[in-house]
Amino acid sequence: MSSLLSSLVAGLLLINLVALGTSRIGTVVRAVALQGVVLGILAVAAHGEVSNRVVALAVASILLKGWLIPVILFRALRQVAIKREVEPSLGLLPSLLLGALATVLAVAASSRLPLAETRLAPLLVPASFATVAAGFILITTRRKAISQVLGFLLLENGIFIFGLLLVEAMPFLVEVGVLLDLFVGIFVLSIIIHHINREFASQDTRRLSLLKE
Amino acid sequence: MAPLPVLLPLAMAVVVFFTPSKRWRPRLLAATAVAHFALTVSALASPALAGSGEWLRLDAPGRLLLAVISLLFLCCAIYSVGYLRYRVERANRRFCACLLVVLGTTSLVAFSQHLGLLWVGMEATTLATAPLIYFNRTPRSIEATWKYLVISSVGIALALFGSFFMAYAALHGGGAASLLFPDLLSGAANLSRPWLRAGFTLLLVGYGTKMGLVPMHTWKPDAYGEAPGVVGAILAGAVTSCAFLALARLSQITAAAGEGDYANRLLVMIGLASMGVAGALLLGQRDLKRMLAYSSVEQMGILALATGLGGGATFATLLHLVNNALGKGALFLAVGNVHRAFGGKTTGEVRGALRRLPVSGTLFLLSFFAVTGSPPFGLFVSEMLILKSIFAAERWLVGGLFLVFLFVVFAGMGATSLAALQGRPPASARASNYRDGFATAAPAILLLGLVLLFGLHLPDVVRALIGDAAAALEVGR
Amino acid sequence: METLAHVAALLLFSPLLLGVIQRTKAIAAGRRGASVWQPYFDLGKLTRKEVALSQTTTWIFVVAPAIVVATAVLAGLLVPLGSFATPISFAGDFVFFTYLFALGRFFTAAAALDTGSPFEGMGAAREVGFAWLTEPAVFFAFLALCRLSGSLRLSQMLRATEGGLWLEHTAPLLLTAAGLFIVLLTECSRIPVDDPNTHLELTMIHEVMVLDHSGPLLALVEYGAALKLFILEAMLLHVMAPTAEVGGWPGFALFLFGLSGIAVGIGIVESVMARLRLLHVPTLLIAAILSCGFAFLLLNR
Amino acid sequence: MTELLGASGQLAALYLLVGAASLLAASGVPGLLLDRRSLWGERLATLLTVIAGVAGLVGAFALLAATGSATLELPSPFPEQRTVLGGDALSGWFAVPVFLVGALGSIYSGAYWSARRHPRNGRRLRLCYGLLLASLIFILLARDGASFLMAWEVMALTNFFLVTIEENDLAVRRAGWVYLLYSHVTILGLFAFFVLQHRLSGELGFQRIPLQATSTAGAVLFLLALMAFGIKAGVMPLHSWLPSAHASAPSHVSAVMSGVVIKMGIYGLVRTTGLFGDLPLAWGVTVLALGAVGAFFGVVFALGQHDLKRLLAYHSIENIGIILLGLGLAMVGRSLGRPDWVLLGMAGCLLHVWNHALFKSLLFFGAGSVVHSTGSRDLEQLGGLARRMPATAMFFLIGAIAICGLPPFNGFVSELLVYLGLARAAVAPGAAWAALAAPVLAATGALAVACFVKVVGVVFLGTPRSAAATAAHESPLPMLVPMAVLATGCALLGVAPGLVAPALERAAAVWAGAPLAGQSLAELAPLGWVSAGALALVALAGVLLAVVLPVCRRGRVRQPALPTWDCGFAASSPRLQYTASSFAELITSRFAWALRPHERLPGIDRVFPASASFDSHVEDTVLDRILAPRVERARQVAARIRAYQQGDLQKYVLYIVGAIVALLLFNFRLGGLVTELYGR
Repeated sequence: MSSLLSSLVAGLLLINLVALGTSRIGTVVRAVALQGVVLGILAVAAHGEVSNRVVALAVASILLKGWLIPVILFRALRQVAIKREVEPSLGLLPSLLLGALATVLAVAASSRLPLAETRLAPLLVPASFATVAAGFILITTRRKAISQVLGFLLLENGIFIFGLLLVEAMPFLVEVGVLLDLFVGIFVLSIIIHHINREFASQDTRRLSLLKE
Repeated sequence: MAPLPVLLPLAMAVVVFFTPSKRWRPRLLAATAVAHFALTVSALASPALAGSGEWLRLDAPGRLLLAVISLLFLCCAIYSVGYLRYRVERANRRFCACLLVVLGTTSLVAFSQHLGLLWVGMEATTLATAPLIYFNRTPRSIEATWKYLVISSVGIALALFGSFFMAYAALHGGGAASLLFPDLLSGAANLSRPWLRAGFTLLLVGYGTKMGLVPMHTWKPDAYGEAPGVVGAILAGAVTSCAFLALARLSQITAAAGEGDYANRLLVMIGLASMGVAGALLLGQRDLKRMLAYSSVEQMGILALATGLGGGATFATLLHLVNNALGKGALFLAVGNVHRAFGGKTTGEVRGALRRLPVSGTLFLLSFFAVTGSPPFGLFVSEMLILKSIFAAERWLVGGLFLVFLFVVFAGMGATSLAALQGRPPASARASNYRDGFATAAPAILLLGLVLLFGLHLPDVVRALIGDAAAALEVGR
Repeated sequence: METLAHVAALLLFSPLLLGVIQRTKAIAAGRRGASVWQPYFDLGKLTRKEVALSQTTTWIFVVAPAIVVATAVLAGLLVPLGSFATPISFAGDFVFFTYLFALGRFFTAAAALDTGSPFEGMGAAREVGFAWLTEPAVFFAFLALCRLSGSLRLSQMLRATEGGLWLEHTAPLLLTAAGLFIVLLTECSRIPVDDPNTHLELTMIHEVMVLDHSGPLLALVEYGAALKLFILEAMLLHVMAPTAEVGGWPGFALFLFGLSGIAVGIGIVESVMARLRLLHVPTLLIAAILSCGFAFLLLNR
Repeated sequence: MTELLGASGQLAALYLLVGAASLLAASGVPGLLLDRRSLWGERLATLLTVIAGVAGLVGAFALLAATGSATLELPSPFPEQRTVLGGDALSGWFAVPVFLVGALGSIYSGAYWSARRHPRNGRRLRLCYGLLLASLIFILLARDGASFLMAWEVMALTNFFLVTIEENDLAVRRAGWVYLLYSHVTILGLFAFFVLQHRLSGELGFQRIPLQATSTAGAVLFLLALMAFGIKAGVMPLHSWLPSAHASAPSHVSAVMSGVVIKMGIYGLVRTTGLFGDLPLAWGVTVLALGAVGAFFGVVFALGQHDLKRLLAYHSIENIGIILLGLGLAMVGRSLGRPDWVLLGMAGCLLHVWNHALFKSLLFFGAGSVVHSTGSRDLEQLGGLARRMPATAMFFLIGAIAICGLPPFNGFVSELLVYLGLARAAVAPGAAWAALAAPVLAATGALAVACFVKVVGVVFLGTPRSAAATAAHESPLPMLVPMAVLATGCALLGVAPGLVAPALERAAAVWAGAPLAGQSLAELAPLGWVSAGALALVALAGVLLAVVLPVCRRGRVRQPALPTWDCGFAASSPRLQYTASSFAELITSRFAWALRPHERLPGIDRVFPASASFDSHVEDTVLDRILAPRVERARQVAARIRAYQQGDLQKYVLYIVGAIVALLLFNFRLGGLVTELYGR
């Protein structure tokens, strides 16, 4: 059981690195989608007794992150007609290394934090930290608006991982609300991306600096 | 089941969204605002209506927040009736609907007793305000919306992370991992300290982003600068207040858990930083609306600072919250009118506003003095009380910096405002059809009048409202 | 009776001092010179002459000389002569004394500007431009005398030297006297500050201010100047010598004689010294301030 | 001191003052409802102001006739605070000029700023004018910090609107802005002052501060008060806002500002220094030194001006210096336990407050009358006005003599009191250093004479220097009557100062906190002799004139009158007259190091130089040479911070990450985590 968990977590971390390491935006979208699916599985696997609530949540998140959001993003991608992230402000390899470093630091940090129980937490806490870090790296190094959305998704996933630790703390309503907000957020963002593309004839966020002191 | 003040606006939002008539949407908006205000008043009057759910209940601070939100919205709704009359060229379907959604979600924040639920409300507010900022459909407004969305989404995500930390802290403490404020407060003693600290830090950053505390304030000038004045009023008056209340509750919990010093140190640092940076960015500011944004950053800094004083200044803080919401509202509406009348918002384009718009110009001038804390306006009273408790805590350096920053802010805002208000309108300023009307002037007058009233004499109702809220936030400190 | 003598001396004796100075200068220059009574003849002649008023002048031009004389006479009643009681004396009368002369100066200068002549304006500028240095000197002197006499009344301040005090405080008194002497030379526009009988308007101070006055008005101006000289000399004499030691009428006579002596001294100074460059006058006056100031400080050891 | 008025009468007086103040506040309101051009608005405003003025004067004098103080309480916006209004001799003393000058100014404005000629801003002016006067009264009556600050700010803001009434002029806007900045420093200083004072005394207001002033907190309090009130009063070197503000405002407003508004700073200083149980010697010395510096350099700067109203403004700074000399002397006297110095100093200070209100308003009214008829404030453009506007010239001359402190007018009396105090210090053992202020004051007086000879001479005497001055005409009666009243006041106080002695003693007693045992002004100061001297002077001059004038009338005057003797210099012209600058040059050249005049000298480059022009004007050194560069540097620092708001979203997100990291590291550095870890 724990082997399954650990392999799933390892998968998550691997996906982070893939997302950081590739320049093809399509690949990143797929990676993030895959991560969503894995998260769903993890949600079920993490909990010994399988309640309908957990299942419902898992299914919801798999549907949302593994299917709906990728669909939206691919649509956006088609509209803006771009394939790859050219000239990120930080090169692919450096950002990859940075991601690896972040993972190491995450493990170190979580090892120093007092953990409630020893089954899940030692795995999930570093994983969530690492994913959040990856999300930040993606947002701050990629120039294309859509890549930044993807970074935000990674960030959300990281937080979701941590959320797995306290399913019983989170009322169902809130979980659903979180997912709903996430969905609407991505939806609105994709709309804005569309408008950006129309107004600025580009996806490059460097163009978006009319407003400054 | 969720209480009426939350449900009504959301339902009406749907109605408005599917209302075909362009002329009727604003009226429906206003009507809803009036109804909401009535509901709020009755909820304040009778605790029975205040909701009794475990997650959705109107405690004293919530009551105060709801009152502020409702009042501000009432004025903004009436204002937008007049405002949209001048913007017939724009589709107002999304605008009206989203305004109502924001009303609903902010009310949800006021009601929610659960950290997660509160987060949902805040996030929903964020998303609902995006289309409002995007109202003008210009490249600049798109950019503003984009930055607003990304930055506040990141921030709000961090807030969620922080909330999880809080829950984990409770879990680790051995208690049931509940995120209900009462439970957190009662069980504060055995929260796990490191998780609590980390959680508070993340929540400070997260909700600080919504408040616009330095260095998470970067979205503010862009959003306020490009959004219509009425949206700015709501962002600066209502949304920031929601975020602040969340922070206030959390610092209360942290203090109850015995980490008060830590939290206060962070709050004071960030508060002073916000005041200072805002002041620096206000010096030589040429854009009226960005000026308002930075002034709002400064006010949030004052609130954070006052919260960081560790309970001594809670009454003053909440009074300042109210005054700031109302005063900022008045200022935003007045500046919005000036913007309309000159078709520009930089001191290059706007000059002699006093002459072209006697009413709005005067309102602008007076609310500038009000917001910078000049007597006899309400913000003066609250700032004086805050300074009092700073000195009472013998934080001489903090007090000194507080005063210096207040002066810098005054200098910055004054130079810009007077440049826009005095002198002759420039020949280049194109004539506009805008004239001061009842719908566009009265709300600002009402808000400013209230700020003045609170400065001269604080009515017992308001005093009781604020006093109860303060007492509730003092528990366990 | 004493008051009468005081007033009489003040009003009648003062022109004589001018005569004495002139005579001394003449003798020092190897001439016989005019009689010491000449100033009286001049005044008489002027009163009989007609008045020429410029088109530009206003009533101020006419009023000024009267006020000059009035202030001078009033000031004269504050300064004791010999050991006689002063007609008017009250605490702080030294302030009144100084400000009376200031009032006179105000009107003289105003009258000069009234004519609208560049030269008279120049003279007025110089007059007020030096006065702001003489007044501090005078006040330092007064402070020293207050300190010495422990009184705020001019009559007692100036007699502070009686009862051997003079020998005790020689140094400060001499310093004060030196300062006052410079003040006197400036105020009465004598060499080395000003040359009363030059003929080049550009170099004058007092004379150029009254160029446009004529007849009785000029007489009043000259008479006022004479009174001023008399009063300042009286002050100086009190500081220089223990005048109160010899009482009664002999003392009074002796005092008047002393005044004439000072006049002679002035005459000698005028004949041996050359006029200073205008720009150096302030330096001289600052020296006067310093010496009076030192006197005051010495008394505070 | 004799009790002339019972407590009940005092309370009645207090109510009277409050009523009058409310009337003043309302005076501008009816005009708002009327047409902007209608004369009724301004007539009504003037009527109300005059009624309020008379009523207020009655009330104020009633307060002056009583010892002790009356108070009344109202609710306050502050939790567990009350709004307290109170009236005592000190308030009464400062209230008298407010009502007098206020009412006269309102009459004056009827002709000077008539609704006909200024329809656009006339109503705003009258409204703010009334509010300003009302706020002044409430400042004097306020006994708790909150209402004091409120009234103070209302004063500051209305005053700002009055200064910027002609906002089209860039210079006026700049003046208003500088004024606003300074007054905000003041309000923040007072803000801190009252809060700190609340911290020390537990009372937010003018209660005696229990702790001994020698503590640090006490010193901080004093410095705050000195800064805040010093700015308002125009104490050098905090005066920079004053000259341009007074020059920019309409003349009757300048009269009120200079005559009474800046006195609120003095009032504040007197009140606050009166709060302390004991006064360290150093404080008195500080005030004394500030006074000496302000008086001397105030008049030096005045000599450098050739804008009539700026010049008068700098003389306000000088007179504030003289007032401070009195206050400082009183403070020193209290530290050294010398009630006679206290009484003389305080009496000099307070009496000069009245005197300055009288002659400075008179002078500003006169200046306004000159501006009204010639349209110029530039001395070099004027001249020969005495023939064209004789009444104005007469009154201005009286004001000039009075402000120079010359007998027989009021300025002399207050200066005499200060001199007497200083001389007593000189006589006293061990405090002679205080007397060093006397020579400074003497030099100041002489310089003032120089300055006003220049003004009177260049403006009213000689021949006109411009067409405008040639075409000048006498001002209408509503402008002359106020001047006449004030001139009479100057003469009255100069001839009969004894009238106000009891009131002075009461006010001084309020400051000292207890009646000054065994001290009476009549014994300390020869007020009777002053009257006698003044009368004697007038009589003597009268007699002489009686002799001279007939001479100058009857046939003895050479006819026809000829031009001035030009010393043989042909083709003399008005341009040849000594100008204001050249008149003052002999003195100002000695102070070039302080004045820093901006000069444009023509270079003489060839044998027959072409016509050239020389001009020099004196800025405010503190503002332009000291403050402006600092402000510029602050701007640059701010600009550096701006650079971080450069519009790059990714950087913005990085800031957030940075914030988290920084705060978490802060968290670690606190070590709380570590102890948590290893503590368990």
